[in-house]
Amino acid sequence: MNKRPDGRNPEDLRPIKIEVGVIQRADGSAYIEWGQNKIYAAVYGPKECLPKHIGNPYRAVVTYNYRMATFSVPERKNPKPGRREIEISKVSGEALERAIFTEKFPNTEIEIDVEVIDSNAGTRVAALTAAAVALADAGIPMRDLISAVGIGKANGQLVVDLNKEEEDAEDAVDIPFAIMPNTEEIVLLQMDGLLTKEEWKILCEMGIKAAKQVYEIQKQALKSKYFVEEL
Amino acid sequence: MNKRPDGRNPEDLRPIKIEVGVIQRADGSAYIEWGQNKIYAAVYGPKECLPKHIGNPYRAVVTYNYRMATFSVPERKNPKPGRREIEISKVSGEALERAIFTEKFPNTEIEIDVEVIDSNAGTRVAALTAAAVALADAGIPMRDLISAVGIGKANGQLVVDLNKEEEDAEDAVDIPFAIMPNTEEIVLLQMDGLLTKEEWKILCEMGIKAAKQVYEIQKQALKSKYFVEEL
Amino acid sequence: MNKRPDGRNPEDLRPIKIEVGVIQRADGSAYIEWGQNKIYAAVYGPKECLPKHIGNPYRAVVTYNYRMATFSVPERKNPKPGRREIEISKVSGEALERAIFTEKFPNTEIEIDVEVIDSNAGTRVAALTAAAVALADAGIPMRDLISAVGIGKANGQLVVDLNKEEEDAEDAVDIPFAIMPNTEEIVLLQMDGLLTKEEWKILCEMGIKAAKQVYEIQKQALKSKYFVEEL
Amino acid sequence: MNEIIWDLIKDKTIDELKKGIREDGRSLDQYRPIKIEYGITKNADGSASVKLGNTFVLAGVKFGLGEPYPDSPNEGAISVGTELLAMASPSFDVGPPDENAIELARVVDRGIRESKAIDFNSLCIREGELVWIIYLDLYVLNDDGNLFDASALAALSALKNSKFPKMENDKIVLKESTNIPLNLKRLPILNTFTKVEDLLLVDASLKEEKASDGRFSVCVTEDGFMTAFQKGGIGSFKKDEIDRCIDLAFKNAELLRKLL
Amino acid sequence: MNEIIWDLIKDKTIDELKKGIREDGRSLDQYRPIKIEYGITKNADGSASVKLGNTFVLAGVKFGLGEPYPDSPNEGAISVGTELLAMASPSFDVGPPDENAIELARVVDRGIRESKAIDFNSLCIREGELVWIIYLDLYVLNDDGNLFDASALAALSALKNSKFPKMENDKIVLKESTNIPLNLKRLPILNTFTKVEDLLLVDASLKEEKASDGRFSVCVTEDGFMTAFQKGGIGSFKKDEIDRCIDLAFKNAELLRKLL
Amino acid sequence: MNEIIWDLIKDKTIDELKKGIREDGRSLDQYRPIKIEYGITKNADGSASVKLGNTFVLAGVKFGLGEPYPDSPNEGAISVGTELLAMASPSFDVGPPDENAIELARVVDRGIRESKAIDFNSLCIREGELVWIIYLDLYVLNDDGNLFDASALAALSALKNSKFPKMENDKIVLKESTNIPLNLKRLPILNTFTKVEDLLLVDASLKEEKASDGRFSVCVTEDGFMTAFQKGGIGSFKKDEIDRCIDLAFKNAELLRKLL
Repeated sequence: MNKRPDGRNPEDLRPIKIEVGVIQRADGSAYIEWGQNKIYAAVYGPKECLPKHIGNPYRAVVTYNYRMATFSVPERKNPKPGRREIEISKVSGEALERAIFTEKFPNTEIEIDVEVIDSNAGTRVAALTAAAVALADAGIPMRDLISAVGIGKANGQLVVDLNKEEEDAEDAVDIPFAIMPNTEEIVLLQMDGLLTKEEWKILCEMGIKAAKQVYEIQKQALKSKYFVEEL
Repeated sequence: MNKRPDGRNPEDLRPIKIEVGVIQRADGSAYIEWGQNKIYAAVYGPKECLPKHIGNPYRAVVTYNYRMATFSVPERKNPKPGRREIEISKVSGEALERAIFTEKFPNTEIEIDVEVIDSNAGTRVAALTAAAVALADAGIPMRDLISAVGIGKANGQLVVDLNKEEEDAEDAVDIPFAIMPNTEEIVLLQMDGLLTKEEWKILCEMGIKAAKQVYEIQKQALKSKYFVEEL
Repeated sequence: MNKRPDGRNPEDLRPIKIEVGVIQRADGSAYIEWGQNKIYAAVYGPKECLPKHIGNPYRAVVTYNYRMATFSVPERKNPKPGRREIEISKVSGEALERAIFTEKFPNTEIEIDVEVIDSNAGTRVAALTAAAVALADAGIPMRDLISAVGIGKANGQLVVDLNKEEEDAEDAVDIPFAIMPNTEEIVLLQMDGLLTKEEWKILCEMGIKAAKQVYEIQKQALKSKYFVEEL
Repeated sequence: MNEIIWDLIKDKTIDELKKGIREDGRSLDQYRPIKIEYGITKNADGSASVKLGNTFVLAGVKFGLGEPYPDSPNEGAISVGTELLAMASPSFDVGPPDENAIELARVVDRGIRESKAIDFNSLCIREGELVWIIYLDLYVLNDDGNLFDASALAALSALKNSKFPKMENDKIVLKESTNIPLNLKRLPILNTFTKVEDLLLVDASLKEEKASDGRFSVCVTEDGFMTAFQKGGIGSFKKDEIDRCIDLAFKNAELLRKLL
Repeated sequence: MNEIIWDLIKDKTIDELKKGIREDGRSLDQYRPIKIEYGITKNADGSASVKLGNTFVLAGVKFGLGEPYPDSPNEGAISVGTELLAMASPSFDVGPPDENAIELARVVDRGIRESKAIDFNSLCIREGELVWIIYLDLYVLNDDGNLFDASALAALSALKNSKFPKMENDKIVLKESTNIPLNLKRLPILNTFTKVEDLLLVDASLKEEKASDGRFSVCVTEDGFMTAFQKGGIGSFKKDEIDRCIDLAFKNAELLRKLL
Repeated sequence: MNEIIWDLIKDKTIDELKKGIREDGRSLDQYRPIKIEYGITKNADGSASVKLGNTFVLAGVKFGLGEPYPDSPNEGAISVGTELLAMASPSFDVGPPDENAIELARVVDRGIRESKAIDFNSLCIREGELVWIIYLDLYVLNDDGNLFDASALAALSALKNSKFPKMENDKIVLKESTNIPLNLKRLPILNTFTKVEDLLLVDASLKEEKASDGRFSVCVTEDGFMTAFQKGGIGSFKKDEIDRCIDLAFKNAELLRKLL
């Protein structure tokens, strides 16, 4: 086992800091710093669907808007949302929807907006982690939180929470991963790279363990605001 | 009278093959091979208008979407529909609308989608020909079929069904032409080039004759599916 | 005091000509020639709001569309409206709205379209001047007309109604300016450049005076059509 | 009178037309009064306005510089755009050109392009590298029917009025003209016929268009050629109707050409 | 039968699946009949159509030329686009690709790209200056479920069918091919599993998808690698479910690969 | 409290303001607490966040390279963009900038540009060929009123915080900075006044803006110049009201400038 480029051990997360209730106008919000990543998340809803026909008579519609600021990446990003942002928005919204009791709010919309203002690999899982906290802050009834983390391979080692340098390694495999921490159900899972079945089995265990560490940080952040013992 | 570049006589059509009912989800559909042209056509409707205000209280609204696949032309086409596709969609939809008893279906929409996947001159008339068959396959009540063919001039000769090589001739005139075959009423007529009145008179006759040949092929295709003697 | 590049004195306006009722389909319209600027303005409304939800239950909604023809400027303009046109439309519409008794027409829209077909500095104030006349021509009840003029600085002098050559001066300051002439309330005010408080005080007086001259021309144009003594 | 009313009185309009009566007393094959003005804007390299009765269209030309298409390295190009301005009709909206504006632009374009009125070779500056591109933009200011003929006439008039800008170091010198006109080798005239039941109307007003389902346009030159056809609308035309339209087009085009 | 009805009979569909009954008699881990046709269009540099039961997808390849990305100066590129054609389903609309089309295109893209099936170095013509760009466009003509696997198979088939166009003076010579095939070094196969309650279905039909909330796709190579995962939909997967999907994917991919 | 309620209690808000009472106890000519943070993101070449009470705006700068405009061959350029993020207000939507975002960006841009705070000549690398372009993007994260002043302050702070990136062979070397700051020759401060009946409020909260119809902004420099005016909203201003705004702007700007 070798130290990673930034000195971490394979199962070490980068420092994570979550603040709750940072966007005053929103019904719920959170700010996350995860390594160099800095992301704001805000929740509006349940609210009226506009236009009405997007509503669903059986459950709330969940929309998730993942966006990156133009200056949040090394090369200036076009202000128009790209295909990557649209795909991430789709799968992240689906992941959160699994945890929300949407059936309690038919014909409404729950809107989640996240804005990445600085980035260094792993923004989608950091954003999802913040968004879950923002949903809790908004008082949306949930089965469980969603806790997310990147897992993968870099420089011949299986690791959690890859940073940009690791993502750029020749042999890099990047796996955005999210679970409902209490049931260990996987709600987000993507992958890019060349991975064996055996590697995946190890990584999945590492991911569940790491996501549960993220969960503790999420709970702590919510406690700091609400002084509640258990979510 | 000279043979044409591909060996045809002036009044010869390229080989035409029509298959009915190729798109299972659609209410009606057809596939046409006309020379190198390959086109799918599908019909949905009469169906509810969405949004509602596009509906007409006196008749069905007919929408026709003519599109070309990016790889259907020698130089890759931009995936976004261009002005040519929009104009063709407009005049082709108007041609079909003449044949449909739209007044039987107020406040509904009849949607016709055609996709050109390979091309070699004459795609709009081939598409229209396939679309008329797809409408019949969908059971939409019609005054008559619409039968279409290109007519025009190339290399000093008046001809029907120009191919791309002929369309690129110095003196080429291209005339997309469609009729209701039983009444010989002209429902599509465009032209590009330098043409005299006398030439037109001859071409119009050639066009009617050729369109009626197309009509026989359309009927044959419908018969193969429905075993009916006469449309 | 020096003569200006085109021979005018500082407080001289360029020649202004207004014609009323030039667009037959519109509810009201005007054409203005102001120096080299040539602009058509037309008014539709009060009319139904489409889609309905843009309506306001307490007052009419005023929309103002300022557009420039591609050939109205030295270098061909992109046909798509730019950010400049959108900003001008917003502040001009707000200026007019101040003068309109919008509360008399809840749930309706008053649409004002202006098209600049030739330009030489000052098009937004010329357009606004024409639009006010078109509103009067449409019989829309108004508190007052809106009279507009450019004021500013060029070549070391404070002047009214800068032309393009003056706008391009090294020290140019350009101030689009509009008032309700009877109360001298300022309804449009923008500025670009380096200006002192003292210069502004003088310019504001010059602007009010010039706008009142514009007002006389507006009234005269309306009288020519309506033979009324006083608006 | 607005369009909804015309829809309601469609039957009455048809009855009167069948009796040969048009609202302004014209015969069925007559154009409304036509007024053409040239050089209406200084910033354009060429411009014109056309009034056809109350229908009112502006056309302006700007020259641009660009690379030729690979398959015609020594030819310039023309690009025609049309805007149905929101001010021209209560039924036009602000926004990018819709299918009606696109059809209009493309028919006007084809009529001129195919006539070879413009010598595209003369627009070549350096083969394969640099050519003139003619940007011709049409603005419909008021729609009282027959936008096709009014637009085509305005387009032709603006081209006729055009002068090349000054060029230095392969760049256009803004605000300077050369006084070298764009030569037109032919004057192709678009003629649009509106079918109301069995009648063929020349230069239909908007009210008449509302009583019709079909339109046929043919663009003709002074030397006996047709350069564009366009059938539009839901109606159909019999062969002999097309022939009558063509004959009338050549006749009327001669009159219209004299106005240029 | 249309989608609204499938929503209504969702419970019945689930009951039958629990009994192991699929509408067409397949077992839960079986694909529908697959039909692949190559070279379906002449203007494409490579093309193929895939039918997976009634699901029908076309793929076409056009080569283009461009500059390499600054961070990989000696590599060509691939660009994958997808259109869910309006004709393919009553619930698809005309318009630019929506989030569903974008997800589909990106998953197909990743599966192929990450497998290193294409040797991007071999697409370099002049380092830092000129490279081949592969434009691979997918058209869904009929959606009867499992668009992911059908699209990935069509994409791979079209690539396998592709030949480089002729190039002269750094430009593509239109309509001329070189007969030099695009070599694929691996055949990555996408396998999508649809979760219906506790069941994992292979190659779900649209009716079955309507009874499901979750989907998991894994792309596998012949030499034991996975090159892409994608979990989609509102459902969740347990670790052991993912593992079962992976095992089955390697098994089924071998069968599918034989069809190519 | 949401916007609909503010509309309903508009009269009450006005009554209280007439008595000189603001919800947070400020005087009419006072700003809310201001908090500026610099260098908030590493990937930006310069960045800052500004809190004005609960109003919260981020600004970030990225340098780009480009050709100068033909009419200013030895000058760089600045481009200002604004996004009213959907998260900032229940009344903002996802989508391209609307007229409100565009007005905001353009007013911020003019205030800075016209002040000549940035020496555009110093952004020229090779005359007529290569210049620096400053991309300044504003993100509104929370709208509690007075977005204009908060945005202008954030923009100025981000510029003040900016350092040029490293350049090699006419290309930017990503992730490397030079430590050479962008010099600002002036600090232009935007001051916005909100008119509520006859009152002129400094730094209005959103609740106060809802009780108002008009806004006037003036950007002032430390050496006695005004660099931009903008009147917005449906209200009107008398000459003497503008004069009072200007006097107050110079006074308040001095206080604000000290915070930078």
